[in-house]
Amino acid sequence: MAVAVEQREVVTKKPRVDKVLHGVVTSGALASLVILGSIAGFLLYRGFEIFSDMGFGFITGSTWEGAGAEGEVTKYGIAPMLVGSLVLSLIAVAVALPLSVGTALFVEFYAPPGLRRVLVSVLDLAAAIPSVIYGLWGLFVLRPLAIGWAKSLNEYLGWFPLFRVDATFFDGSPFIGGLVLAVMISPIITSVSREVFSQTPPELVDGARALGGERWSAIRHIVLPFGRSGVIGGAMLGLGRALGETVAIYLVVSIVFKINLQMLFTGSGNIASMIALKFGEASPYEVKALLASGFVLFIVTLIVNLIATAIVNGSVRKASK
Amino acid sequence: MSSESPLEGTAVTASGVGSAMREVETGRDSRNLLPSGASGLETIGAHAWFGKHLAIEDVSLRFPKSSVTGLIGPSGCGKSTFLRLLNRMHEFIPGSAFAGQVLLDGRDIYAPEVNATEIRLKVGMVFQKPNPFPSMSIADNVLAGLRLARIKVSDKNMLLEDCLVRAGLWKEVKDRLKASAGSLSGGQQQRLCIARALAVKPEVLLMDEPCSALDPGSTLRVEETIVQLSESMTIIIVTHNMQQAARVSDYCAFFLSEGGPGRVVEAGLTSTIFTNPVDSRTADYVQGRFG
Amino acid sequence: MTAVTTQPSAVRPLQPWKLTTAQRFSRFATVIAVVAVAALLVLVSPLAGLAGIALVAIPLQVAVSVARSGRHGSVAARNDVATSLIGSAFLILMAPWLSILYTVVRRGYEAISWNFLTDDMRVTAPDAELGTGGIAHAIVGTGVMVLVATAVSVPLGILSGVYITEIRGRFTKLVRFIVQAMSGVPSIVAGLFIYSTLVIYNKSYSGFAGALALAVLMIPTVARTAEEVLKLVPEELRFAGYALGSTQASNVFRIVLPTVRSGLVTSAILGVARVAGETAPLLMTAQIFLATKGNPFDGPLASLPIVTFSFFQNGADNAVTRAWGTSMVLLVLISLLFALARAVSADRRRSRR
Amino acid sequence: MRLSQKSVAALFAAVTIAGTGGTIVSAKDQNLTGAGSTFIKNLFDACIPEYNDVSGDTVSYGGGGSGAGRTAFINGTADFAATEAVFGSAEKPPADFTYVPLIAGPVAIAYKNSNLTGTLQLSPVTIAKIFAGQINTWNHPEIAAENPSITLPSNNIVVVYRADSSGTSTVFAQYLTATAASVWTKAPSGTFANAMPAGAPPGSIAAPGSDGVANKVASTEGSITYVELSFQKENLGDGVKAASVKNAAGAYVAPSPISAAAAVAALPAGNVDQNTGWIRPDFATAVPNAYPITALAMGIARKTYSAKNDSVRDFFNYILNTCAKAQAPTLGYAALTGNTLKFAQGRAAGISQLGNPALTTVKRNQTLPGASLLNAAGLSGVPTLRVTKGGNVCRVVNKTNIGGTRAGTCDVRVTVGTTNVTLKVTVTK
Repeated sequence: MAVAVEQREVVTKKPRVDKVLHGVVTSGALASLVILGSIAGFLLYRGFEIFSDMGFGFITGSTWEGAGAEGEVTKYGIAPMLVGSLVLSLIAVAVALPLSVGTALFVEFYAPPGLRRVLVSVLDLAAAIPSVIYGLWGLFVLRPLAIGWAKSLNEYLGWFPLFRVDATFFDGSPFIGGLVLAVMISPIITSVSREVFSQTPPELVDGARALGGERWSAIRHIVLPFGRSGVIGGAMLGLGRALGETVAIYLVVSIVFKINLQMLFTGSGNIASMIALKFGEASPYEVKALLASGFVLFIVTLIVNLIATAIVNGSVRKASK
Repeated sequence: MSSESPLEGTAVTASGVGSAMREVETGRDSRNLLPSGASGLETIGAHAWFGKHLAIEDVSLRFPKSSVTGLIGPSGCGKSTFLRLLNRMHEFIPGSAFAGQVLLDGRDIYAPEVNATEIRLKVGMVFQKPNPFPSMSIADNVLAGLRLARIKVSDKNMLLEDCLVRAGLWKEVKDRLKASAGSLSGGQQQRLCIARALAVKPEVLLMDEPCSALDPGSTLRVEETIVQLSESMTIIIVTHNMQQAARVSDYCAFFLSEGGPGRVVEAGLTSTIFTNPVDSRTADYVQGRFG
Repeated sequence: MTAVTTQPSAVRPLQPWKLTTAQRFSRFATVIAVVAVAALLVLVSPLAGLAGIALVAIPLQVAVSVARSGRHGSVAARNDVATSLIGSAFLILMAPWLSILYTVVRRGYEAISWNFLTDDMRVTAPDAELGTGGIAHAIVGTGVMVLVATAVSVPLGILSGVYITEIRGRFTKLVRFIVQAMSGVPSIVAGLFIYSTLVIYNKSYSGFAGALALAVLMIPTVARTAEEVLKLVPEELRFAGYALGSTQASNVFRIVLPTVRSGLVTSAILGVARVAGETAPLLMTAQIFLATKGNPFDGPLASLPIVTFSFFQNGADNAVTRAWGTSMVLLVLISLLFALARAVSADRRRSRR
Repeated sequence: MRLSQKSVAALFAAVTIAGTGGTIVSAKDQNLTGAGSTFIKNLFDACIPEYNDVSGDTVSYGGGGSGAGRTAFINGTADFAATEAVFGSAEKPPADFTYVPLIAGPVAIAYKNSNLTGTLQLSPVTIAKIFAGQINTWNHPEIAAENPSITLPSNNIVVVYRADSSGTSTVFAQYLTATAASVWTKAPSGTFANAMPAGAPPGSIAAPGSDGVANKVASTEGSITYVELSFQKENLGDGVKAASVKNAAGAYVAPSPISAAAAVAALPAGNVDQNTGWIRPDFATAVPNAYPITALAMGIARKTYSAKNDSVRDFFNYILNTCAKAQAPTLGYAALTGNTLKFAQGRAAGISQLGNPALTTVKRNQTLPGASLLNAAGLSGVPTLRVTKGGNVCRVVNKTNIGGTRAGTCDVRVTVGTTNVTLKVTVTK
């Protein structure tokens, strides 16, 4: 065997252009890093300022009072909006997920190729419809219908805990807000699901069908298991978007600072719409509290997004293997 | 052409610590046959690592000018790694390391003051899969090296034609030089890549299994091209195809890893390696008994 | 040797696996019949509207599927039930999207006129006669802000992508993590950030502030897509460049980036389409300005979403029609951007071949 | 047309009162940003295009609510603001700000109940109980007692209120505090949910903006809200009616421009703050035909001289003297008249006066009257003058005037009582 051959230090001499390139690209990347990082840092800083003032009550409290003036009682607590954000988004995902998966399957496996191409474009476009249009449509078109549905649900299925209400007021409920969000996020979930479904190795599908399976058997036993994590990831992305939605909720939901877990009953709201509602007249101290709320929202969405990305990446990696 | 070589039978040796060292017919260290400072490519005790893994060990070979050397051996024996040592592409792999010397015209290409970019201009490379630049036309692909390395040329059109002619592609593409490189067949693309490598006028051309992705017809065209090119430059070709090695190369080096790092078992005239190898493993390999 | 030659014209291409016209018709007729029955049932029941019809029609269709396919065995029945459900999911989801398009056009078309696109609201009241005034200020404002946002975010986003895929420096993981994390920043938070820093500091709303808020939202999108696209560049192309004696700089600018140019353009267009409709952040940063102006540094600047919002708040009939009209223009604009993106990426696919 | 004669007369009045800043002098191409009250927004929406047209300025009004307007004015992001609620103790407006009363208007108690014919009559206590959630059906005995001639349906009352902070909410809460203190036990607040005694009643709906609450009422059977009259009028077609409200004189009065004007015309002197220009609405008005929930929207502007502030003054004058008179009746507002208008014009004249070069420039060897300086300092009374810097440029003459001795600038301190303002006086050749 070779006795102690010494490794040479290979000096890769960089030409000057490459040094310039490294400088430019690194500073560009760091600039975006600084811009994006400073938002996180700024929110974090403000967040801690308010957390230290309000304590844990900022998360658990249900009042938003005062402007932070000398000698004034100032209480900021975002529990109703935090709960509202989660309730609204969960309703949205629960409604959108099955419909989106069905639509994705339809587009990928049932629609004729010409229609499929059109539908894929429609999906992309639907994902980019501005939220103000979703909000106005929700307010003027969906809301009146949804109030009727909520009434029927309560009337016929009111014994079921989910559809119980204390008083028969149905307008501006989490249910209605959740439906608008569902319409909003379904293009994303559909797109991601379809993307993952389309990566199913065709030989697997062919294999299943060669064994005598109908189209559905192939979907049920091959496509869905294969795309499951992609679908979950898509749903999480949708959840992330639903959590941060502002204008649609602002317009459709009756924003009330009170925890409401009855999904058919009036009153809810999410952090984003609360910020929109309050920032205009917020005193400098209140703005800090809003930034702290933004920080909480940011952390929640961040967690959801990171999980989603991990899941989607996992499934794509699996697909590419 | 091998029979006409002035350095016949003596040009390539393999010497290795612990490997079956074989002095060629003359019985002398062949490296000394080349006058000092003479042109040509030579490695002395080359080692290559990927992280902690030693991939090739103690390879000393000499590649004389205007010859074709085939690097043969089973998969994973370090041929390609060795090839990439010769134009400093090895160092692109994170965690890679190197020991020994690679001399180009007597100059150590790994010396600290040497610019790797410059070395790669002198030692061109053609890859396993044809990889023309998809964003460029056929003509732009051929001249890409000039633009990338910022070399000024007085008559681009002549160079373009010259390169394409030498790569054996001119007749097929002369009417559509502005077409996208993606429109060519696989074999044409590979010859385009050869033309592209020629445009920067390298002294040495490294070819890493240039025909493995091609059909037999295209392979033949590329082989013809290689033989023509060898008149003017040093060519080192990695191949898995024994017939190809026999057809195009003047010299051969047989690499083998046997579970450890890759080493050169035997090197010499192609005719010798194929008809009368010293090492039994070489004989087994060239006759298709393993590998 | 004898060869049997057949007349080419004697053989007709067949597709025996396809449904016959009769079968297709019968399926179609079944669906129509089911919907009709459902509609009748809805008329005599407390259920109402399209939702009611869907509520009845879907189980009915499922039942019909089971009955019809039952004789071919349970696998066939399950297959047909699944087909019905998947088709229903598709129809249910298409309904709101079509409804949105219909609503926007139905309520907004009256506002659309040449004047609407070329005039602004400087001297026109929101509830004035349709045909007077227009939203040129909003179109120009959105254009300016989107341009500035693109000018800021696209280079930065691409540089981040290049850093991650080409330079692979020691911040790679950090850059990737931050970019990924920030792609989830709710737009309102981005708006609040710019408001509480730039706007308060400058004591003025401005188009530039709005553009920065949009850029904050665009950078992660562009950086992520740039990274994705750059990852698709085969490693061999880079090696080919190096083997030709290229420096890394030439390699990046002459080989890698041109190879994915259309991919980058597409990502930028899609990023623009995403932010062009953002409302909340612009409300906090750019506000509204009634005259057409192109200077993003000179005070507030109108944008299509904010103008839509503002028309709605007036409440008068003509103002609301104008709001839907503005939505329509916004929607058309975004559709055009998508068509453009599609054309660019189709171009890419063609050139790859 | 009587109306146009009136506005011409008002124009002249404005010119005489406001002096140089009376009406639009010339095209100045200023870009003004306003924010605040949604109460006044419909008037502004109608007046701003007209003003832009005649002045050459471009005014943009973002709305956002009174609180948002005050904050924007403090932050400097708005050149002017409009509000129905006075600056709070925690708010720190710039020292040289002034309120300018711009318009009055009734806050209607708007409701929708298809089964309720005739016009509902409500007393302050009943209104308070409805909005506090203590009365929650339409046929509640207390409502029935006030409406003997109407058959009341039995459905639930849905309270609709502003989700965002609003001057209208403040005014309405102030009204309830002032007139039904036994029921309305919580302090007024721009955020109505914080002002409700027991929080928001179950089933009540919050909606953003005046249009938001009006739309909610228009689409919700059995709902009730408080909103500017103009928004109620816009939704009349959807069955949104306005209740008559009992005033301190014991009369049930429907909201209208006329009944609101009656309430403003008889404002007690004590409701007017001569110092800041703020006018408190009189919820206890004893004028028989006055609508008691009449809000006053105030403009907020700065007194420091600048071209922008000149434009703000011109814009406010245009509202006061021209546009309000023409637009108010159709939009459901009451234009200011009489002493209130005069007071408002006086306040408007005070905008953009501090340090106005037209008032603080004097030729060498001539005298600058003390009255000009008083004007430029935005003060009234008998001034004491003192040159604090540049004693060789100008000097005090006769204790009341300034005389210029050579070209240059000097600082003159103008003192009235305990307040003083230092002005830069320019002496020209």
